[in-house]
Amino acid sequence: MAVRLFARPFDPWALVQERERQLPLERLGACSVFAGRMRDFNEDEDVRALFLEHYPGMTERDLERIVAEAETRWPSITCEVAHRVGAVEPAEILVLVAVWSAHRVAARDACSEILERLKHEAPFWKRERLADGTERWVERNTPGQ
Amino acid sequence: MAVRLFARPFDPWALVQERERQLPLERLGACSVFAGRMRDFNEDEDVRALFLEHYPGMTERDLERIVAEAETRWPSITCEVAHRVGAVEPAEILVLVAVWSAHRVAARDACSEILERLKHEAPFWKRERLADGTERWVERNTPGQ
Amino acid sequence: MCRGRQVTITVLYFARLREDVGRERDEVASTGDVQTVGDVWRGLHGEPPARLMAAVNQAHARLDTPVADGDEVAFFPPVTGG
Amino acid sequence: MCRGRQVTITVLYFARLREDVGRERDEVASTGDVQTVGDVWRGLHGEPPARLMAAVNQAHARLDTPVADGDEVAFFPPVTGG
Repeated sequence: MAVRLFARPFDPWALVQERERQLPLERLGACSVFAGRMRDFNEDEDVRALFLEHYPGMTERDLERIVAEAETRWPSITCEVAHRVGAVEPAEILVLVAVWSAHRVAARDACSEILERLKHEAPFWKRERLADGTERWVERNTPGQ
Repeated sequence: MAVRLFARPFDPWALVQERERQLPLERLGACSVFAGRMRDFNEDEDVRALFLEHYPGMTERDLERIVAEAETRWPSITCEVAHRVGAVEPAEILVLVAVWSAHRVAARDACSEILERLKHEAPFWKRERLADGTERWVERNTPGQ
Repeated sequence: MCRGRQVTITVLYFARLREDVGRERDEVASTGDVQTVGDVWRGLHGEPPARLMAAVNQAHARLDTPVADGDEVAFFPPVTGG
Repeated sequence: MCRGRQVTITVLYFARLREDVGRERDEVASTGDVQTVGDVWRGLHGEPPARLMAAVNQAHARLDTPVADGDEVAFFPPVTGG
């Protein structure tokens, strides 16, 4: 398991490449990845910037708990989770969830489950800055299931 | 849409990076990727090498059809599909399916659907070479749903 | 059962809730009637708002989760990461 | 309805089926009774095996898919890509 927070933009695919150099890929035939980036729109409004608040300490613990629970449910998986915090610009990376497994069903289902739990449980809060300069807190995530 | 066959190993994450340089990522907030690699075991046997036969012409057409049908079902998606052909060694990449969308559900569901249809419809056939030097055709894929 | 005890609790607020409360933390010292997360909120702010989320010592909690001396209790609105 | 026509069809075999048949292609010339994919197979090899897959002009087909002069008909076992 690896869980990381980044205060600066990161390249999700470079993170996956770096992690794969340490993995026995001849046994992990399946890799499912989700990468989420900041869109420049939300609920029909132009969004110019985002601030991602988090709860230092709890956020890391909670991500580790979510990944550990997935590793209990799908014992064969290996996971990499990364999330941005702080000021984010459109098109920049927000979240990466990568799951390796011997078989594709476990990789796919665990990747989806970790992402959904992260979005509904982990302590992150988005504040958007709109085109007219006003700011607003995002009230809820869109449903994923 | 982009569909490619490779007779040599390719780096799936470099392909995704390359494609993203041409995409409006500020509108495509979600990216789901599946990367499949050759395992060194199958049905409890050590597998030393794989030969991936295909049907030149039809294979490309069939992958394009599968992607086009996904783009009809999920109109907002952008796809990249790549597949190996020929001689493959353990841990080398076999297949890449990457799907970008504004929303995570479309990206995830389309990625899964394209992968399953590719595995059950596209004309590829695996012949395995085992530890004792014998070869065998893989008779069927494992179920994915 | 714990009435009479001296209880000191650190209270943290996040995101929109921090702006609504107007500060990012409180220190609560009580000699008895603060036994749950809900008691902590009510002692400071009255009735809890709908969809209030909470944590005790950085683990998710509910309004009826017990609190003890030295705990860190956090209050926040629904999360929106990912 | 097409009986009496001259029909020339290219037949391709893939994977295990190519090894079973012992060659990678056939050319079929018929003056009439080859009207479907199934007819092509039966004229060459008798009863079709279970789980036989086929294509006509590089599109998936079934045993009852019609064939026409100049078609490329392919036979193969279940696919195992990905």
